[in-house]
Amino acid sequence: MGISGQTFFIGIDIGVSASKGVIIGWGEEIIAYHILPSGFSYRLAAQRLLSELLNKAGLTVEDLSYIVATGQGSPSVDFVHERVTDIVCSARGINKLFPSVRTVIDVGEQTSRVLHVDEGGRVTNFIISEKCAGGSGYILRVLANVLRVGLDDLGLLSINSKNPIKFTTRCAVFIETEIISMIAEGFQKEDIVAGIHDSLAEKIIELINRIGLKEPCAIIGGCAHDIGFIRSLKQKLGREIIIPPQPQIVTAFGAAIIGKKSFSKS
Amino acid sequence: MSGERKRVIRRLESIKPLRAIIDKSYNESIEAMRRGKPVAWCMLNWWIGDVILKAIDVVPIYPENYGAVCAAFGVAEKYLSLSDSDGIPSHLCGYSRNCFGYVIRMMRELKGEIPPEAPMGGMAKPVLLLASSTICDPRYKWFQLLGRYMDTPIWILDTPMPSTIDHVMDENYVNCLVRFVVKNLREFISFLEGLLGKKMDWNRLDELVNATLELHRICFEVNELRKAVPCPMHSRDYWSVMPSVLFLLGDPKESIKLYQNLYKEVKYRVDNGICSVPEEKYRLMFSELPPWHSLALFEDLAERGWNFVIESWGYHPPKPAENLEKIEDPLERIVRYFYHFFTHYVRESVKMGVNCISISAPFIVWAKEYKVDGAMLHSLLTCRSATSHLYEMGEMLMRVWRVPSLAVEGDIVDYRVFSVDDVLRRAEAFEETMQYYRKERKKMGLDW
Amino acid sequence: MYFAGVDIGSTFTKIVIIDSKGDIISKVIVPTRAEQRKLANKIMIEALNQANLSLNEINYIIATGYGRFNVPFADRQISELTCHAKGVSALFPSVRTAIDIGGQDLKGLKIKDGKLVNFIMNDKCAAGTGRFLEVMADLLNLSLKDLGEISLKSKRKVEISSKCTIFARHEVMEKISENVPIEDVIAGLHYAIADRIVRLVSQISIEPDIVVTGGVAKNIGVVKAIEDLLGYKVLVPEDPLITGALGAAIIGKNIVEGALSRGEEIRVGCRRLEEVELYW
Amino acid sequence: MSENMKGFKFVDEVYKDPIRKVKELRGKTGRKIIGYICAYPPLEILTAADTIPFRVFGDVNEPITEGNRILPPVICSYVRSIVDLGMKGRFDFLDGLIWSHSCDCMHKGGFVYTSCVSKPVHYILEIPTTTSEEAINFFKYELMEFKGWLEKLLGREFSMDCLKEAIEKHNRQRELVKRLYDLKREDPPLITGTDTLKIISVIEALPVEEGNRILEEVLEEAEEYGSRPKKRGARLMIWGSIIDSPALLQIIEENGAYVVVDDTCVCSRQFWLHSNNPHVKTTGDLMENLAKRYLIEVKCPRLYIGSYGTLKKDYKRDLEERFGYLKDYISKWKVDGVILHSLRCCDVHGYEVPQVKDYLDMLGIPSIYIEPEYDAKTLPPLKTRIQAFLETLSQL
Repeated sequence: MGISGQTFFIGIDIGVSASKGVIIGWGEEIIAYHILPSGFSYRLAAQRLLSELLNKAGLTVEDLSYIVATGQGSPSVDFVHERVTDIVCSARGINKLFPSVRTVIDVGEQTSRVLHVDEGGRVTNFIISEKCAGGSGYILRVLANVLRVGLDDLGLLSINSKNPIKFTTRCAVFIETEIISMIAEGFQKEDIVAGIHDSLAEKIIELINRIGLKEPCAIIGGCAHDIGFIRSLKQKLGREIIIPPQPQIVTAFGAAIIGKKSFSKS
Repeated sequence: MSGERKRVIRRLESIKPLRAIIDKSYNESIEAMRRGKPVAWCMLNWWIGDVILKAIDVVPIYPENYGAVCAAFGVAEKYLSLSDSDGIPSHLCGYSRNCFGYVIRMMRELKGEIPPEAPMGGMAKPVLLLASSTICDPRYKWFQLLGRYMDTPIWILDTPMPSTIDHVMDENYVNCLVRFVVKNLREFISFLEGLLGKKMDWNRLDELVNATLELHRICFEVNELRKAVPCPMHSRDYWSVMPSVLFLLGDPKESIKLYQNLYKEVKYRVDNGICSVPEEKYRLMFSELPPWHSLALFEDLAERGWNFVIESWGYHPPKPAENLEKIEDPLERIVRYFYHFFTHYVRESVKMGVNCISISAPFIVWAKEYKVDGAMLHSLLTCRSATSHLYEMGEMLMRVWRVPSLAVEGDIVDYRVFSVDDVLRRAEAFEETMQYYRKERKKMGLDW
Repeated sequence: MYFAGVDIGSTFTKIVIIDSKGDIISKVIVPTRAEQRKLANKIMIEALNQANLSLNEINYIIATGYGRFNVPFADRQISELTCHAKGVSALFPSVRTAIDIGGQDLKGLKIKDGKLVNFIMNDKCAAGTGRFLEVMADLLNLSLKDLGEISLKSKRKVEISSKCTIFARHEVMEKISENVPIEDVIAGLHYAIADRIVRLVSQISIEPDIVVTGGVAKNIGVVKAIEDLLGYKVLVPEDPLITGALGAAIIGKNIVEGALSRGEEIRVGCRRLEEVELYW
Repeated sequence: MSENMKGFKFVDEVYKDPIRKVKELRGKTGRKIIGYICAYPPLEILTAADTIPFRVFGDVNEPITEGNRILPPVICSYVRSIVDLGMKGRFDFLDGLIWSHSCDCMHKGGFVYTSCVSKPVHYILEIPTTTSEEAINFFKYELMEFKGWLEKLLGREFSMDCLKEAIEKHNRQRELVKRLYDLKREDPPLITGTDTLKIISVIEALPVEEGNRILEEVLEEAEEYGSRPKKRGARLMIWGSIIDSPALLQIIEENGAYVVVDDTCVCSRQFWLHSNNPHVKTTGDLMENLAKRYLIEVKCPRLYIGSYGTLKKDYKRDLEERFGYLKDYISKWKVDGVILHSLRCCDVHGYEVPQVKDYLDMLGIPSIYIEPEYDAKTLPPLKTRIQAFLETLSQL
């Protein structure tokens, strides 16, 4: 049973690989957040996510005033008051955390996004990568798989690379073969990882270039944890990149904030 | 095409009769074809070829167009794989691959019979292939490759373009082009006369050319009215009456009357501030080929206050050209008009100090004239000519006018690429973008 | 005389040893891993033990598959396309078209009198390869074998529109969320991949008899879907994985016999196996 | 660079950095450098105007980044590469650049250049699609326009005598290149396809006189040229989209085969290899002679060759008209097999492929179709395909 008399708002961001949720209070302070793999069903993921969140916050559904869902899987979620575009949610979320940020980079599993945000947290321009997984974050998952290392270990590997291999971002699945044969040819794991990081960074920068970079700029989503990728991105960008403490939940957080606004309007 | 429930867009009454004659004349051409009247397969040729064929009484049909039809009726899949199986590279124009599949089916499997599954009456074996070098290469390479499957005689309308701003502005250069193409058309006519064993009716040709120009003039006036805020006519209405302007479907004289009515209705709306959507929050333009399969999308967007005020440059008549009527020779008249069509927006852009030589020019000009808040750019996997300029255009619109654009992915034959949900999912974010750039334009001292 | 074929594919590494009658006297199949040279040595040892032969008793060794250049003891490298064609036609002399669906590549082979005459391969995009099903299998926590069987239960398959492995994942998750029966989803996946396969292979104009090889050939669901789309029955070897290695061995045999008949001596490479620590 | 270098040594040296060499020449002679991108602009005009014609190449090793910002993937990767390099300033050293409407992608590329690359100043050469008398007249007019643009750029005009002289030099060059190709008729060929491309790309970066000198030296040295192949191997012809880097040829020749002749833009098409008389007449209306020859002799499928406007059409005759010269190539160079190469999104070659294949099938010549991107990194996957093709030619 939660602290009665209070109102809580929840934002859930159901992605292809991971589902993230945030509960905030009236002051838009984060009460609890949770991240879990989406598995094979968006609906189930959303349900599990909800109960986990309530547990963590010690609340019940009754305590929730408003639920907003966003992300690829949001159409499959049934228990929400409102569905909002992830682009808008990301903008609101980052703006609450870092009001000065003007560009947000989000490297997703399927598609990547770059958006401009104004001081009010409104989207002022955005671009989404084309429908080919060539330049998507999935490539890192593939990489980790082939090398038999954890996603989180990739960063450490790549920053130790002396001379990164040049890859061309083709189908992420193909890159796998390329990687395997490179290992066979005796290339260093470090250089391979660094090479993939570079090629992914290049792809993202292409995207940024198409709408331009407004500083300061922040990166959200899972890949923000990958220090190797970040390093390469910074180098190629020649700019600092802000990384929120919990980059994965920024969009969900934004959804929750939107929920609160919609609630107070009604 | 796709089942529409919503009816948010206020469609114009006067397009119904126009639509009717378009369908009527389409069916007539099918009938004529069935009765064995000579049929020519044509590339869209921006009227220079069509008027000639109509004047000498040959039915023009457009495999490009038919590609869209096959896709809409779900038979394209079959034709595409026939084309692939015959060793034709899959990165080529989707419409052409559909056509190759169709022809393989007709000529190899059915010995010249129209395939039973062919939608809307199919395309009968032609007596002539009329290729064109305008706009893109497939439009002549495609027909050349058809020689693999049928021995149909072919003609190519060779139309070089002024490729630099200087040449667009240089009368002598354009004159030289006109001389070249007029000569080409004369040879075409004598070739036709030999092929059909009949003479060209020059008076009829003359009338047709004038009727076309008049029809286009009115159509242009209608489009001028659409500059009004709020906009009285939605892109959907233009798309449904476009065939009478682009393919000259239906007797132009008849179309003229109906276009006059269309003008009246649109004018009435302007005078009474009637808008084509319930509330015009955003004015948009659309480039280039419409998603025929998902037009319902525009109803959803209309609900959000998106009004599409101008679209598809290739379907539009240009601003009327001065003193064409003085020109004796109907061929020269139509050819001059043809080059006017391809150059006048470039000249307009130069007047605006933008200097745009590519086919982005019309949209650069329109963005200002129609006070648009945003552009929807429809990039197509297998259509180079409608896609190649889109990035440049988006960049220019932003740089010159601070007008943002929304890119949507689709294809001309594989409709599964286009996702209405994706577009709607982005709509919200794009609205915020459009609002933001309104302010930006004000800062730049622009008036919309 | 003995002849060996080593086929290092993107997912499996196979070796086959045949005798002068052309009969298979030993074969080994192991998952491909990064250390291909070691792997090659290891399976060679295993195969030799099976047939209890020593490496020097092998008259000719041909390496094939995309890892063919990592087989230190091979006498010659030959492309997997030629080898598959040979292997398949050894098993089915009547074959005209062979479809090999590997982990990441997809091949269509046109065969005439046991000789490769034309072929097509996928590139740029891995749609229509075994990887597609692998990704789906571990998304659904199922084994590749299960996929086949489960799909047979399907009454009405769903339409999976994205050919791209990565985007299809999203579609599957949506369908599952809509409570679509899993067998229908899987059946849908099988048709999606079969569609890609048939599309590609039809570019070399398919003629019967048609043989399907490669790991995916073990998936009855896909095989049925292919038959459906082709309108032909297809043949599947009992061990669809080894046709490449078998073909390689046979080519080796032909080379040696040809040379002998012409009285030429046969140049063979070094017959030394490298040290391999067997850490698995 | 040491001045006394000649022949193959010189080629190897210049090949490493043609831009450095040509800048050096500009420094010495003050001649301006005018870049060109396809085989249609008559180099005679550039030479007559006392400029250095410099063939602009893409870069298969430079990842396309800027270019992808402004050109979508439906534009062929070669043009995207050129635009990319331009945006990155690779061509700033040029005093002028000639784009041409040789194909759709090239045309669009030129337009994008106009709108987003300021340097160097450039011209877009318009080219008709047919070869009718009227088309030739128009092309002549276009060439006059081009001449005018060039003279304005240079601030000086040139006389018809200069043009005559230039034509003679280029006639000579076309002849020498023919003889270079003759070296490849031997079995094994005296020079590989890779070397041929190197030599030609070097002479395309130099003034015609220089180029001719080098060609003569190379022809002399060819006999005792060290690296000349000893082993026999399958003799291949490569047909299709532009190849301006040896990357692809190396992959083929590493497999023990030789590219003995080609029908591609940088090499044979630029020099009208198919023509028995590659000489432009030096009498009469020189501009008209150039217009006629360049429009007809450049064997690029972007030109509508063959029968239009004939009442009776016949596919076999059509193929014969369009591809007859390939038959000569095959017999003269004893070609075993043909590689049909069309860059992805190259329309003019893409549509041609099935027809060329039909023609080769008629002749009973095996062929394979490849469709790579303009990017060295995407080539290795072709190795297997090429090897398999060579195996189908062999007795395996």
